[in-house]
Amino acid sequence: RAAERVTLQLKWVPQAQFAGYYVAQAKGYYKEAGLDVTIKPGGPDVAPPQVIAGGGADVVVDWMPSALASREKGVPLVNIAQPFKKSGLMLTCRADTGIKTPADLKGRTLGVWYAGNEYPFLAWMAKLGLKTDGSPGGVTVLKQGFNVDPLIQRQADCVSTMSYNEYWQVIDAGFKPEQLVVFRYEDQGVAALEDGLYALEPKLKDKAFVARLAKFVAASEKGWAYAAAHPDEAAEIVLENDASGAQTEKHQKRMMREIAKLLDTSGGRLDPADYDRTVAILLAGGTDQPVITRKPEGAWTHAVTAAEGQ
Amino acid sequence: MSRAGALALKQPPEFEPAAPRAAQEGPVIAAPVIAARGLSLTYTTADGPVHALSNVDLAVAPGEFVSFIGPSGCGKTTLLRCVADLEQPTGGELTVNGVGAEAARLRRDYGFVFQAPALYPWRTIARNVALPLEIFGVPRAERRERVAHYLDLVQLFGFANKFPWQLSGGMQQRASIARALCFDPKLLLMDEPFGALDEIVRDHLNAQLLELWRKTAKTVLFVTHSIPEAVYLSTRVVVMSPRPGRIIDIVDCTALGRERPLEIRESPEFLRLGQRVREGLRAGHAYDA
Amino acid sequence: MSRAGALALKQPPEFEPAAPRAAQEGPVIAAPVIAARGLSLTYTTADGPVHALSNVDLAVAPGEFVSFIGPSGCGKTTLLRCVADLEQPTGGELTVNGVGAEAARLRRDYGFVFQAPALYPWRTIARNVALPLEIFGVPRAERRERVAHYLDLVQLFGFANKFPWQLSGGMQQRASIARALCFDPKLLLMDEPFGALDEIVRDHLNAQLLELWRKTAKTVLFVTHSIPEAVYLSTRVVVMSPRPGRIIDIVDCTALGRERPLEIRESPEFLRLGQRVREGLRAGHAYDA
Amino acid sequence: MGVVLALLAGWYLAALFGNWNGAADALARAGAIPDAEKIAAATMAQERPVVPAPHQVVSELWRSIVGMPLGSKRSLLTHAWVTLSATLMGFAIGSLLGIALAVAIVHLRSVEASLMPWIVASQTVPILAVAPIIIVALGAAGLTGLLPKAVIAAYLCFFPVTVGMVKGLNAPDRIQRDLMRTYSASRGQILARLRWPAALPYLFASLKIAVAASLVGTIVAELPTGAQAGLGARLLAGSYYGQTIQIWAALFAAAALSALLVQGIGLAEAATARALGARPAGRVPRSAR
Amino acid sequence: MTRRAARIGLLTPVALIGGAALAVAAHRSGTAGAAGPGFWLAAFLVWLAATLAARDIAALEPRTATGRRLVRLSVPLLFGLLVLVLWEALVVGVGVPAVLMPPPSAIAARFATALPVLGADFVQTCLKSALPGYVIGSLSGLGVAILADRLPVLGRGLLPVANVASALPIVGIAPIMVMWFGFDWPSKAAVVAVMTFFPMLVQAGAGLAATGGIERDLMRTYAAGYGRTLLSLRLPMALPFLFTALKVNATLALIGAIVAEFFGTPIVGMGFRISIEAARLSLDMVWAEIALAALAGSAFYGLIALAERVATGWHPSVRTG
Ligand SMILES: Nc1ncnc2c1ncn2[C@@H]1O[C@H](COP(=O)(O)OP(=O)(O)OP(=O)(O)O)[C@@H](O)[C@H]1O
Ligand SMILES: Nc1ncnc2c1ncn2[C@@H]1O[C@H](COP(=O)(O)OP(=O)(O)OP(=O)(O)O)[C@@H](O)[C@H]1O
Ligand SMILES: [Mg+2]
Ligand SMILES: [Mg+2]
Repeated sequence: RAAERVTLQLKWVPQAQFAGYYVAQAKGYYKEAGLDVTIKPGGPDVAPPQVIAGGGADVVVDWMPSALASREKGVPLVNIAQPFKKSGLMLTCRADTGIKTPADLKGRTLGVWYAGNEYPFLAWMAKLGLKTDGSPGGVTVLKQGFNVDPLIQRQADCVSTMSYNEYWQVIDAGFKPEQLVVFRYEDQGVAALEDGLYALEPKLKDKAFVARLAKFVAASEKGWAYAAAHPDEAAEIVLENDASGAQTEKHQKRMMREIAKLLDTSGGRLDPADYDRTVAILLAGGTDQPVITRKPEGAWTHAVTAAEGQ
Repeated sequence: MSRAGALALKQPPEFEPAAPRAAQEGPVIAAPVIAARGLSLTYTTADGPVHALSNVDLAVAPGEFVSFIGPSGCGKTTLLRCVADLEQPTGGELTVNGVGAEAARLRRDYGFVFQAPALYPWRTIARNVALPLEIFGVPRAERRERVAHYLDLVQLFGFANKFPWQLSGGMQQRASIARALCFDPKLLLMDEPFGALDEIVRDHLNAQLLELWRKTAKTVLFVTHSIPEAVYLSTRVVVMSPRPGRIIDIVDCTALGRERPLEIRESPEFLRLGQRVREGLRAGHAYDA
Repeated sequence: MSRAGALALKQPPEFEPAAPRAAQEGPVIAAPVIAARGLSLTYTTADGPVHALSNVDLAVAPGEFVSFIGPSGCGKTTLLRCVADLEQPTGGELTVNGVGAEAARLRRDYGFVFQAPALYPWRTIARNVALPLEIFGVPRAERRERVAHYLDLVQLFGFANKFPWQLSGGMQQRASIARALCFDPKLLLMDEPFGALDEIVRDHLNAQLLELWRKTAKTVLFVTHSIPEAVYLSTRVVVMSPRPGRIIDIVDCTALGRERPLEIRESPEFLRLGQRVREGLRAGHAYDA
Repeated sequence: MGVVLALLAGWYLAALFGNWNGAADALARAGAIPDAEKIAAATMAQERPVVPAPHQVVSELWRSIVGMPLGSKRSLLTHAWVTLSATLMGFAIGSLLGIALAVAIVHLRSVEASLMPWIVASQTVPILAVAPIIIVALGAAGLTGLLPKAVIAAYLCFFPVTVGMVKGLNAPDRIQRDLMRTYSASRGQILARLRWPAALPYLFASLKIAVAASLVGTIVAELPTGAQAGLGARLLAGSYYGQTIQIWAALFAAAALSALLVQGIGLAEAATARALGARPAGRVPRSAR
Repeated sequence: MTRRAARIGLLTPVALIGGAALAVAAHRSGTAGAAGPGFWLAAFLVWLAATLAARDIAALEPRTATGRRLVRLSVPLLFGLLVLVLWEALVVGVGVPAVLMPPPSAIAARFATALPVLGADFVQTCLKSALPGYVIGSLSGLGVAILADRLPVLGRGLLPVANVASALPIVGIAPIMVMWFGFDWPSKAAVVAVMTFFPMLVQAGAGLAATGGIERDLMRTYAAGYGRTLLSLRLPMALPFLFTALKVNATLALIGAIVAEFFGTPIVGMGFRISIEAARLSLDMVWAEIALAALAGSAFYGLIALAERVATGWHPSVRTG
């Protein structure tokens, strides 16, 4: 029996953030499930919803804000599983700027990523009542590049970091944890759901397709579980898949450990409460360009994870 | 494609005497090679029009050798360029070999020696001379033979592989003459071809040209500033005056006959004709003032 | 910067008779303007060396008018270019005004009329003529005056605002003559300046040049292919032969005096000198063969 | 050599000043009392400097070129090769397309009128914005690997060639074109024998720019596909992980690659120029230097 | 002539009206996403009519200058309209999702509503980043070319280094420039300067080498110094080359400024907008920005081309006489 093909589009370059999939691939979990999985790495200009709309993938990894926004734009993405329970997004500030609480952010220069990561930020600022359009009494926003140099070079008071990645770059740059002040979005109550798996709604009407995805999700979860248990080995597997040869072992191993803290251990099924919270944050967006304007309907399904349970 | 080439093929570089052409001796009886009627050309420039040619009437019969002489800037080059369909007359009529100038050009009826050598700097002398042959599709072997022959004719044999900038001014001019002769056109338009040559070479080339003209059925339009040269070579000398360029005299030189030894230039008839041309020229200058 | 300019400033366009220069009449006694001894120049080309000049000895006294005549390609241009420090002789010695050719060039001792017009296509005729004046820092008003004067001299007055490509060949040549004259250099190097001009304009410019030469203390080196022109203008005519280019005869023409009406060209002395030059030229061609 | 030394010294200075604040900062954070000497030492050895010191870059280059086996993913040479092959392919496609477009524009007025504005507009479309679309579209069509990258490289590099070649193909002056007209040469013949050789200086200048642009295009195209092979992926990864030294090493590899390519075209240019008899730069005027 | 005029008179309205009809028809509910063969046949016919009309119009040789200008303008316009109509027909007819490729009508609508944003982005990217960078890059390219020409010894060392430095890929230098010059426009101007430097260096080098022998000899006879020769002879002679570089740089500058903004910006600018709107899948906005870029770039290019015609009116490529 020929293996069923599944193409997965990642959100970013191969790193421990996606270790579960690479481990499942390397350990043969996909093959055991009768799948032939192709993992397409992402990059700064790869928008997974675009790829899936163009037929380039069956499943994509995306953050929920971006996925819901795409859904409103006419790409009917549906969350089929949510491996990441918690958000790793943080705002990291230099302690020597005197920032201690979110209220101190007023009038500061903040670095924000924009590839979908800005929505929780905007929601947070709205919650704090800080304007982001540069008007007095608000904050100055910079579109941050891929790294944390603005913080190190004092071009910004705070920058966005992921708990599993950029934060450690700051540490590597010679900062001690006590020289930094960190605001986790999770703690601020503005965390949106991060890496989830999405597929196209019309295709989900096809039972066979759902069954195929169910196998895929189950195998991936197995991969994630293994990765969480064996972070060093998982990191090595990721490194083998990094064609650029630029990643370092130290960094990936650390990342894997941090990622493990965010994972959902209950089998990847989306918790509707988390979903509702994310939607609420996005609707509260409070900027001139709200992320989504109305409550999405049918944006998630347990059909795949349920099928998996059978 | 290669009518001219094919035509030329029949005449190997060593020109055998062509078929007898006695019938063509009398001027302006045979269908004219050039027939201009009321030809005018005005250049429009930023500061007003320049009347380069005005109301020029001229008929040239096959086998004629017509020289043009006139003050600098009187329109000689312009007239030749009109015949060659390189300028568009702004008035009057012009036929070349019975058809319009453009048709004649497309038929490759003529060869043109420009006032400046106009050699392509990226080609050696030999390849510059071979250029028209290449374009007319003459086979390589024959091309080589002809180039050698004509470079010899203009005494440039040893310079075949030099590039134009390695030649003196006169040598460049001679190369451009060889280039026009080598495909053996029936009609030759030559714009001051011998201007940069010393007397001896000039005499030599005059004689060569005359011989070529006599032996083949060529018609030649020839611009020169040398009155003796004009009289010596021509069946008729056309004297022009400037701005607006027009014909003020046509001097018939057939009286000198077709066979013209160099010594003929001391004959009284020759001197008389030269004097008449000179007077025309002087009169032309008077117009200018 | 403007030594030549400053010098030129003292002599307004309307040349007043210069200081009496009787003392300079006798040739080769005053310190020579040009002194060449054993001058040689060999061009290296891809297919072997070309001996353009070989062992040329020549001294030209101040106020002399020396013409060079010789077969096409014999090295006349090359010789002038050596004097102008545009070529580096490969052998022999050369001084110009008592210093090396380079020093003389840097002092702006001479004006050069090239064999080709070499006008800059982006400048109008007037601005082409004004180019050296601009470089020498001549003030604008005087520049305008001089340009007008010299354009008039070469009969191009109405063409000041035309671009080079809007002029006939002879007109371009005249523009380049005006450009060389307008800053009034003490030494004039002219390479076939009148080659593309008709007899009448040529006579006119011959007379103008002669007058200029007589009135100002100029020394002129003049290349021409016209034997009468050479004899008519010169105090001496240098006859050259080609490859290797060398001097085979120097014809002294001082016997014709300094005042030379056009009619002098029919005098027996003139014809005799012309004949001698012609023989030299012929001999030069014999070398070539 | 002196230039290189001066640049190195300048670079060290830049590293010193560029990293000064950061180093002082880091030392202060580490609790040390920052004296100038310590800071200076620290500027040369930072892990993520503003300006890495030359020896840091060199050692990184050494590590990733010599220190890694050829073909390893960590060897810079492997990535350079990946990038180079796409660059060359894109360059070939782009320059051929550019030349073809220029030829069409020069010959067909309708192409110039209808296409040129759109070609210009196409070049203002930010490549990084459309690169993913192109890659996705080509990927959907089953084309992956080298070709999509080459297509983007070609997109960036055809334009300089088109602009330069349109200029170059139109560069022959009037008399050179007229000569071809007199032969009533076909467009193809004019292209091959006149326009093309005349355009060569323009072509080579354009090709140099194009090859550099092609490299940039390839690197840009290597970004959206994420961490795959190639110098672009290397740059991206370096940038993503804030590894300045790695970025610089990749930059140097890219720059060296393009310098090599440019140099290669320079050599081809020199060889062509020699074959086409270009006048050597000549004796450099001493005073003009 | 008259037959051609008749053809133009017939084909142009057919193309225009047919195109409009096609664009409207595409949106009809029956057609959108499910166009039949009849629709595609109509699209093909429109394309044919427009191509033929454009060819005939381009071949016209009007007497008056205004007429010639009209012809020059109308052909690309017709062509452009054709492209837009076919794009619209294709995208709507096939039913391509808007997140992949929006139809021109949606882009135009977005363009109209987003004018203030577009205006601010234009000022930030074109006027503040691209323009200064373009000027600096082109001037320094020229400067280095002259320097290398003036001091050949220096040039031998300098040129390879300059080649290396200026072939730096934009993606590599953009982050570095942000590091050096901060987030705002100076870093973008620096990127543009680096990008535009090289074309000018190369073209200026070729242009300075283009001066022929006798023209230079003339300057030597005047003992003109280097600067004088440069000003009076070599730069004018190099102008066609310099303008080639300026034209190429006109488009490069814009790309450079936009792409540089992908690597960190304040939250204004065309590149910023393109990158975030692309991530939000608002492709209509992305294309509105691209259209703006194309408009601005073409206008700038046109200005340079105009300046070229004026400044090098003597050159055979412009004179075409
Ligand atoms: N392209 C042009 N544009 C404007 N005027 C021109 C152009 N070509 C020639 N002329 C003008 O036309 C007139 C005739 O020029 P033409 O070249 O025919 O003279 P010519 O008789 O050949 O003179 P010469 O003996 O000096 O070569 C001149 O006054 C010249 O200025
Ligand atoms: N740059 C060069 N390289 C090689 N050979 C050259 C170069 N310039 C001139 N020659 C050769 O030197 C010789 C003399 O040339 P020159 O130009 O001095 O002749 P000329 O006496 O001025 O001839 P003309 O009367 O034809 O102008 C010629 O044989 C020519 O081929
Ligand atoms: Mg003429
Ligand atoms: Mg000469």
